[in-house]
Amino acid sequence: MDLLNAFIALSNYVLIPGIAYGSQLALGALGVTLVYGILRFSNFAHGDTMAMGTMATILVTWLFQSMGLSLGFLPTALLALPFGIAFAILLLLGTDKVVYKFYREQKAKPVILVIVSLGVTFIYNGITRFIIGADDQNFLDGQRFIMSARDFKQMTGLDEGLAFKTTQGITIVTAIIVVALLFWFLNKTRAGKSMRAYSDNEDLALLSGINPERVVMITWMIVAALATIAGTLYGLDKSFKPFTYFQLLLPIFAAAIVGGLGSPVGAIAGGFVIAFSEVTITYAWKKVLGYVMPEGMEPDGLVQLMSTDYKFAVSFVILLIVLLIKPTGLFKGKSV
Amino acid sequence: MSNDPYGDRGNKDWSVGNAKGQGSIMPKASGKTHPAPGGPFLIGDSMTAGYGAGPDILHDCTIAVDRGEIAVIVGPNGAGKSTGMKAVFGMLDMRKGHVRLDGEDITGLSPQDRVAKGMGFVPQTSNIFTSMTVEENLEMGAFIRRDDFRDTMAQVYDLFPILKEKRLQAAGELSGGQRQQVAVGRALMTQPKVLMLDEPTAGVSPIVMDELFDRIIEVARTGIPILMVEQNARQALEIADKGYVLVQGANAFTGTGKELLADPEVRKSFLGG
Amino acid sequence: MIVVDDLHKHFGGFHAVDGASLSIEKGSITGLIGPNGAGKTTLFNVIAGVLKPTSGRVTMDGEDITGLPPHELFHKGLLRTFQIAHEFSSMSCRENLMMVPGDQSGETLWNTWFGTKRIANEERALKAKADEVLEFLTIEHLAEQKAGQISGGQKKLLELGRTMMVDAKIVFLDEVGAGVNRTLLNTIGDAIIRLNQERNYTFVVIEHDMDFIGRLCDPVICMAEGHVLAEGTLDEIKANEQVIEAYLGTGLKNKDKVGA
Amino acid sequence: QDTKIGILLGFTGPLESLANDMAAGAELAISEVNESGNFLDGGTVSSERGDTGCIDAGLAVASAERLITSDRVSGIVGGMCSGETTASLQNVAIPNGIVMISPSATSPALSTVEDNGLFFRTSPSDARQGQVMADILNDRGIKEVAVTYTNNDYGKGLADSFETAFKESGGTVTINTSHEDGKADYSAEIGALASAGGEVLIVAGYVDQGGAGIVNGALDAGAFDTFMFPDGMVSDTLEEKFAEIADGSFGQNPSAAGEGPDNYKKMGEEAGFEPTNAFSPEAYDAAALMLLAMQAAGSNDPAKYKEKVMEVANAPGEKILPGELGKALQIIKDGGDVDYVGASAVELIGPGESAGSYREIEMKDGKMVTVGYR
Amino acid sequence: MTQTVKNTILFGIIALMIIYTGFEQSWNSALLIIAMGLISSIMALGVNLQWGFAGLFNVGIMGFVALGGLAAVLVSMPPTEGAWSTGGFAILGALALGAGTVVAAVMLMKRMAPGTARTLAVIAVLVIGFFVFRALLDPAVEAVEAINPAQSGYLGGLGLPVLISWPVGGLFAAGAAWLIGKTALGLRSDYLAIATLGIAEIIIAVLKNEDWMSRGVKNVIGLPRPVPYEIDLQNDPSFVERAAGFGFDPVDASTLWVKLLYIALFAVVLIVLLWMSQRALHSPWGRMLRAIRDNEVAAEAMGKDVTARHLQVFILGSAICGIAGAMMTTMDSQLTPGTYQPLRFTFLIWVMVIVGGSGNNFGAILGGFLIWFLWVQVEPMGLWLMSLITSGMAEGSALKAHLIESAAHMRLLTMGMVLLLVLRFSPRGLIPER
Ligand SMILES: Nc1ncnc2c1ncn2[C@@H]1O[C@H](COP(=O)(O)OP(=O)(O)OP(=O)(O)O)[C@@H](O)[C@H]1O
Ligand SMILES: Nc1ncnc2c1ncn2[C@@H]1O[C@H](COP(=O)(O)OP(=O)(O)OP(=O)(O)O)[C@@H](O)[C@H]1O
Ligand SMILES: CC(C)C[C@H](N)C(=O)O
Ligand SMILES: [Mg+2]
Ligand SMILES: [Mg+2]
Repeated sequence: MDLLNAFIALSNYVLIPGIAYGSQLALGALGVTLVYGILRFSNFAHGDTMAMGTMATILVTWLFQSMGLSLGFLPTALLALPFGIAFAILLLLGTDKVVYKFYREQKAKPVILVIVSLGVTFIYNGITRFIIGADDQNFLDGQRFIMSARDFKQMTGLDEGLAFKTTQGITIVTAIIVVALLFWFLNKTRAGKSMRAYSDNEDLALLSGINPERVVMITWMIVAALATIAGTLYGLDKSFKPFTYFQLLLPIFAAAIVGGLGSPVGAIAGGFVIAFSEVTITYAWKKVLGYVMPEGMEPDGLVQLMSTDYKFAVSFVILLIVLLIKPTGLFKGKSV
Repeated sequence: MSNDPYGDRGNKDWSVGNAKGQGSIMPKASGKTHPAPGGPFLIGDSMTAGYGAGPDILHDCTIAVDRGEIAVIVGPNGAGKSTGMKAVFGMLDMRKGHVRLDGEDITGLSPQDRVAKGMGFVPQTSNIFTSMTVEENLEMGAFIRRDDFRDTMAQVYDLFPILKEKRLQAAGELSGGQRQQVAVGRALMTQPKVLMLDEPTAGVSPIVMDELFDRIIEVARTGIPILMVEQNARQALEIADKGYVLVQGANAFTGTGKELLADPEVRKSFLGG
Repeated sequence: MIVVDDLHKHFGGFHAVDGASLSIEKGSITGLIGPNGAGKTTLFNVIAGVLKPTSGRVTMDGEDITGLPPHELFHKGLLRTFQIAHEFSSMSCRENLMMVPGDQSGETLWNTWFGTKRIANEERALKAKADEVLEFLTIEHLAEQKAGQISGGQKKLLELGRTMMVDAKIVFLDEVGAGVNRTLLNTIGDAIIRLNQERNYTFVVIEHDMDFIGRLCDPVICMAEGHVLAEGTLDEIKANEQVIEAYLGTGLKNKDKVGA
Repeated sequence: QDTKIGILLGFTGPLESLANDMAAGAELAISEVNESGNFLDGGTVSSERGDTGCIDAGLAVASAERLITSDRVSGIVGGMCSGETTASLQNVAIPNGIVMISPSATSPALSTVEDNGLFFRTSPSDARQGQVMADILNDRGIKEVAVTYTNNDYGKGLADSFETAFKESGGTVTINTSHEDGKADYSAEIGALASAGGEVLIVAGYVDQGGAGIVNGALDAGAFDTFMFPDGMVSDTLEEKFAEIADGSFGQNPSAAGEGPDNYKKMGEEAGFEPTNAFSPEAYDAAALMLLAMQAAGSNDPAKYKEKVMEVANAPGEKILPGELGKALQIIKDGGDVDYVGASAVELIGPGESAGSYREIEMKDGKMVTVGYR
Repeated sequence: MTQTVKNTILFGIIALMIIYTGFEQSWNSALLIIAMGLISSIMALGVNLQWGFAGLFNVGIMGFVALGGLAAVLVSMPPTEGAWSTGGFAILGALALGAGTVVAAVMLMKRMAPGTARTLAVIAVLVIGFFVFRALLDPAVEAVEAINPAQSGYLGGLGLPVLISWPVGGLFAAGAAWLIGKTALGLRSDYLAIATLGIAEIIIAVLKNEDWMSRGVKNVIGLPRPVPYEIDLQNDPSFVERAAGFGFDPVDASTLWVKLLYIALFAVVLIVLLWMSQRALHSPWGRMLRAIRDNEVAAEAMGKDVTARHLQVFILGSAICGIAGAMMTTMDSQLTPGTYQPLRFTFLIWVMVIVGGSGNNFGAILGGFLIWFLWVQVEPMGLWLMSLITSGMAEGSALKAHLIESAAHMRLLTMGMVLLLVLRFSPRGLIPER
C-alpha cells in the first residue's frame, strides 16, 4: 500500500491537468458570460475571437523571437500578449462598429445577434486560416517544465512522477490574477457598476446618465483581453490550431451555462466542473488502486467506469445532474 | 406589420440571449440646443408624437412646470400621460413641438444629455435595477454626480426607512411598493433640477403615499419643479399648483389643482366622483 | 371556501409569510390590505401555486390544494391577476382574452387537423365574448393592438378582463386598481359586485385604495410582517391602532403648507 | 483537347492541414504531364478542386456532383476520408460512371465496396498495416502495448486489425481506446492510457490532429517515452515535433524504398509544398495513374480507361518514378508497357488498392531515419 | 407590396438561383440542391416549431437527425447472419435489464422515504445493476462484433423497405425527445439547452462507439434505396430508349430521374408536414403556444399546462428532425456517424430558421433552401472571388499561391458575408412572423 504514490499519480493525471484546463475554460467562459450579460447574446464568435487574438500574439512572438527578444525561462509569448490583446480589442471594436452596433440600435432580438455572431465566426474563421493557415502552430519557447516527471522521480525517489509544466503554472497564476482584477473592476469601480446597471436595465441606465456606447466599448475591450489571454494560454499549453479553437466553443458554452449564464463566478465554477468531469469520470483507477490496495489484491482490469470514448457524453451527464439540482446554473442571481 | 420593425415576438429563451433589461429607447444622435428665453422652467410645447412608425398618440399637447411648482397630469388610462412624459424626456421621436428647459430649446437632445442637463425621471414601469442591491440602485442614481453623495443617500434612507433595512438586498426581491420607493429614491439621488415622476404612488400603502407626497412637497419647496402623473388624482391635485387633464393625447382641462378638483365635470369623468 | 392554515414562506432567511392563517367565506369579497412588503402578494402566489410554501396548508372547499400547479387550480375555478401586469405582449388584446377558456377543443392538436368546423364555431363564440369584455373595460378600440403596446393601466384592465372570460369560483385580484383611473375603477368595482352577486364569484382583493376597499369589501384582513394583524369590517380595521401605525398613517403633514 | 481531373479532398474540416499538400501533389503530376506535351495527342490536362469537409458526406456529394456534372471532369482524385469517399463514390461517381482514385481512404470496407470497377486507391487497406505493425513489434521484442486511435473508420479499422494481428502473435494490448480529433484536451485519455500501462503507446491518429495532442500529453506527464506511429502520424511534422523528445520511437507508413520517394520529395520541395506530408505522395500517384491509364486507353472516357488502371500500375513494363511521367506517356504512346511505381511504390492488388509496402522509421538522435522496408 | 407578393418574389428568386445553377453548372447539381433543400427545410420546419412557436431552444438537432439515420440502418439493412443467435438476444436482454435498473432506481426514489436508507438502496440497485448489465452486455457485444468485422460486425437491421424508416426515425427522435423533455422541460431553458446539447453528444458518442448497433465509426454503407439504381436504369433498354426520345444520354437521364424521384418523395413529406403545422399554428393550439412563449407564468395561471405543452411541441419538432434525418441517410444510402457535426447539423439549421424568419413556416422553408444553396455554392463563389483577385498578379508569386491555396477557406468567409448581408437587410428574417 502506497498512498503517496497513489496521490502523486492522481495529481499528475487528474488534478494538475484538470486545474489547468479548467482555468483555460473558465477564462473563455468569462468572455462568453460577459457578452451574454451585458450585450445580451450568446456570442458564437468567441472561439474564433480567441483564435484571432492568439494568432496576433503568435505573429508578434515570432517577430520577437527573430529579433532575439525573450523572457528567459518564460515563454516569449507573454511579452507579445499585450500586442495580441491590443489587436483583439481593435478587431472587436471594429466588428462592433461594422456589425453588432446596427442590430443593437435596432433593438434586434438576441437570437438575431446570435446568428449574426455565427456569421462573424465564419468570417474570422476564414481570416485566421487565410493569415496563419490551418496547421498546428507551436510557439512555446523558454523552459518547458517547472518540474518534469523524471526530475521529480529522481528528486523524491518515488515510482510515480509528477510533472508540472511552466505553461500550467502560468495558466493558473494568470487565471487567478485576471479573475481577481475582473471582480474588482465589476464590483468596485464606477465603470464596472455602470456595466452591471446597463446589463440590468438599459433604459434606466440611460436615464441615470450612463453612456451605453461606453459600456459596450469597455465590455468588448475586456472580452478581447479575456479571449486573447485564454487563447494564448491554451495555445501555449497545448497548441494553436484554428479548428480546435472553434471546437473549444462547446465546452466553453457548457461551462458558462452550468455556471449560470451571465454570472462571472459561475463561469469560473463552470469551467472547472467541465474540466474535471471530463478528466475524472473516465479515469482508469487501475494504477491508483494498484498502490492503495494491499499486495496481491491489485485489480486486473482498468477499473474504469466508462471508456474515454464517452468522456463528453459523461461530462454532459454530469452537467445535467448539476442542473437538475440547480436548475438555473450554479450561480444565477449574482449576475454581472 | 407592427410598429416596431425589429422587435420580434416572444422567444425569451435564456440560453440564446438575455432579453432581460433590453432597452426600448431608440438611440439617437444628440442634436444641438439653442437658447429660447422666457417661458416656464420646463415646457413640452404643443407636442405631437407617437411610437415608431405608429399613429400619433399625442396631439398638440402642452405640459409645463415652473420653479417651485408641482404640476400633476391626470387622465384616463391610455390618454397619453406616460407618452407625454417620455416625449418631454426625449425617449420618443417628436413629430412636432418643442421642449424647453431653463430658457434653452432641448428638443434635439438625447435622453442622456437631458440627464446631464439636470432632468430626473422615474418611469412608470421597470424603474429599478432589479439585480443590483438597493444601495447600488441609489448609487446609480448619483452616477453623474462627482461630489460626495452620502448625505443625499442618508436623506433618502430617512425618507424610506425600509430601504435602509433592505440596503443590501437585490431590489428585484422587494415588494411592489418597496420597489416604488427605491425608484423614487434613485431619482432623488440625482439631485435634479427638475423631477419627473410617472405614477410614483402606484401600489404604495397609504402611509407611504402620504410620506411620499410630503417629501415631494418638500422637494418642490427647495425650488425644484416637479412634474408628475398620478392616478391617485385627488390627493395629488390637492398638493398641485397646476393640473393637466389629458384625454386622447390632447389637453382637455388645465388649471390649478384646486380648480380642477372643484370642477364637477372633471371630478366625475376623471377623478372617480 | 379557502382556508389558509399557519402558512410560512421563507426566502433564504427572510420570512415573507410568517404563520398566516385566515379563511375566506364563500360568496364574500374579502379585502386584503397591509403595508408594502407585508407578504400579501407572496401569500397570493403561494395559494395560487406559483410558489411552494415552506410549510402550512391551503384548502379549498375542504380539499387540500397546497402546492398544486397553477394550471390545475385554474381548472378548479381559482383565478388570479398579477400585481405587475403579465400580459401576452405579442398577442392582440382580443387574443389575450380568447386564449383564456380552458376547454377549447381547438387546443387539442388532433382537432386542428380534423375538427376544423367545430373549432370555427367555438372561435366565433369566444370572439364575441372577448369583444364583450373589451367593451366593458372600455378598451374595445384596442382589440387588435398588441398587448405589449398598450398603456400601463390598460394592461391592468386586460388582467381583469381575463378573469371575466370564464366562470370562476374564486378570483384573487392583486392591486388591479393601482394605476387605473379612478372613474374606471369605480366601474370595475361595480363589475366585481355584479359578478359577486349574479354569478356568485368569491373575490379576494388586495388594494391600497381605502375608498375602493370600503365600497366593496367585507370583511377586510390586514396583514403585517407576514401574518394577519387584524380582521373585521373596514371601520373596525380603520380604528385599530396597530393598523393605523403600520399602514394607514395620519395624513399629510405638509398639507396645510401646500401652495404657500 | 482538354481533360479535366477533379481533386476532391477535405480542404476544410479536421484534416484540412493535409489536404493542400495532397492537392499540390496531384497538381504536380498534372503539370508534369502537361509539360511533357505527350498526353493524348497533345491534349492538356487541367484540374478542378472540390471540398469534402472530410467528414461531411452531404458536402462531399454536392462537390462531387458539381465536379462531375458541371465541370465535366473525366476522373476524380479523391476522396480523402473513407466515410466521405464511400458517399461520393456510391451516390455520384458510380451512377455517372466516373473513375475515382483515392490517395488516402484506407478503410478495409472499401476493399469490398460494389464499385463497377471504378474505384481504386493508391494506399493500402488498413487490414494490411495492422499485420505489419504486429510484425515490427514482435521483431523488436515488445509484448505489451497500449493503443489509442482517432475515432473514425481509419483509426478504428487500423486499431482493430492491429489488435487482432498482435494478439494472434502472442502480444498483449492493455487498452485500445479512441480519441476524438480536434478536441480541446486529452488529459482524460492520457490518464486512462497511463493507468493501463504498456511498453509503447501506439498512436493511430493524425499528427496534426489529436495524435500530436496525445503524444505531447503522454510525454509531458511522463506516461510513456516510446511510441509507435502508423501512417497518419509519419510526416515531417512528426520529425520536427517529436524526433528529439521521443527518441527511440518508431513507426511505419506506406512507402517504398529508394528513388521514388526521394525524387518526389525533391520535386515537391521545388514546387513549394510539403511533399512528405501524409498521403501527398499517394495523391501524386493517384493523379499520375489516372493520366497514364487514359493514355493507355487512348481516351479520357472513364468507361474505357478504368480497364487500364491496373495495367499501368503493375508489371510488366518499365518502372516509372516521379518525374518520369513524360517518359511514361511516351512509352505508352509508342505501344510499350509501363509499371508505375511512383512516389509510394504503387502496386495494385485485388480490388484495385495498393499492396502496401511500408517503410519502417525510427527516431534517432533528433532525426527520423528509415530503418527498413517491409 | 403585400406580404404574399413579397414572399412569392423571394421564393421566385431562390427558384431562379437554382435554375441558373442548372444552366450554368448542371441540372444534376440543381436537382441535388433541391433535394437537400427539401430535407433542410423539413429540419428547419421542426426547429421552427420548437423555437419560432414555442420558444424552446434546441441545440441538439444533430442528435435527432442522427437518430433518424440510425433508424434507416436498423429498418432497412438485412440482418447479419448469425448475429442474433450469437449475441443479439443477450444484448437486448442486457439493455432491458439496464432500463429495468434505472426504472427500479426511480421507483425506489419515489416510493421510499427520503433518508440514508433510500440513498443506499438506490445506489445499491444502480451499482449492482450496472455490473450485471456490463457482465451480460460485454461478452455478447464482443461476439457480435467478431462476425466479419470489416463488413458487418453488427446486428444488422430488419431488412424492411427503407421508406418505413422515415416514420420510425421520427419515432426514435420522439422517444429521445420525450426522455429529455421529461427531465429537462419545465425547468429553466438553459437547462434545456445543455440537455439537448448533451443528448446530441451522447447520441453521437453511442453511434460512434457501439459497433454492434450500427458499426460505429466504421460506417454502414450501401443502404437499400426506395428508388431504382442508376446503373440498372442505364442497363434497362426501355429506359434508355425513352431517355433518348427526350434527347438525353442514358447516364444523365438516369441520374436526373433518380433525383427527381427522391425530390418527389421528399416534397410529399414536406407538404404534408407543412400543411399540418400551418393548420396547428393557426388554431387555438397555436395561440396557446404563443401565449406560453410570451409569458409562461401567466399562461400557467390561465390554466395552460405549460410543461405538457412544451413536451408536446418538443417531441413533435424533434420527430420532424428525426424524419428528415432518416430521409437524408436514405438518400446518402450510408450512415456515417463522423459526419454529425454541430456546425453542420445544429447551427446551420438554426441559421436557416432565423434567416428565413422564425415563427413563420414559409420562412423556415425559404431559409432551408437559401442557406443550403449558399452552403453548397459559396465554394465556387469563393474560388471565383479568389481567382478574380489574383488574376492580376504575377504567375508564381507567393501571395498568389497563398491566396489560391486559401480559396477553400473562403467558403466559410463568403458564407459569413452573405449571412451578415441578409440579416442586415432583413433583421427579422426574410419572411418574418406576421
Ligand atoms: N424572491 C424573493 N426573495 C427575497 N425576498 C422576497 C422575495 N419576494 C418577496 N420578498 C420579500 O417578501 C416581502 C413580502 O413581499 P410581498 O410582495 O408579498 O409584499 P406585499 O405585501 O405584496 O407588498 P406590496 O403591497 O408592496 O405589494 C417583502 O419584504 C419582499 O422584500
Ligand atoms: N410601446 C408602445 N408602442 C405603441 N403604442 C403604445 C406603446 N405604449 C403605449 N402605446 C399606446 O399609446 C397610448 C397612450 O399610452 P400611455 O402609456 O401614454 O398612456 P397613459 O396615459 O400613461 O395611461 P396609464 O394611466 O394607463 O398609464 C395608448 O393607447 C397605448 O395603446
Ligand atoms: C487522410 C487520411 C489520413 C484518411 C484516412 N486514411 C481515412 O481513411 O479516413
Ligand atoms: Mg402611464
Ligand atoms: Mg404586492
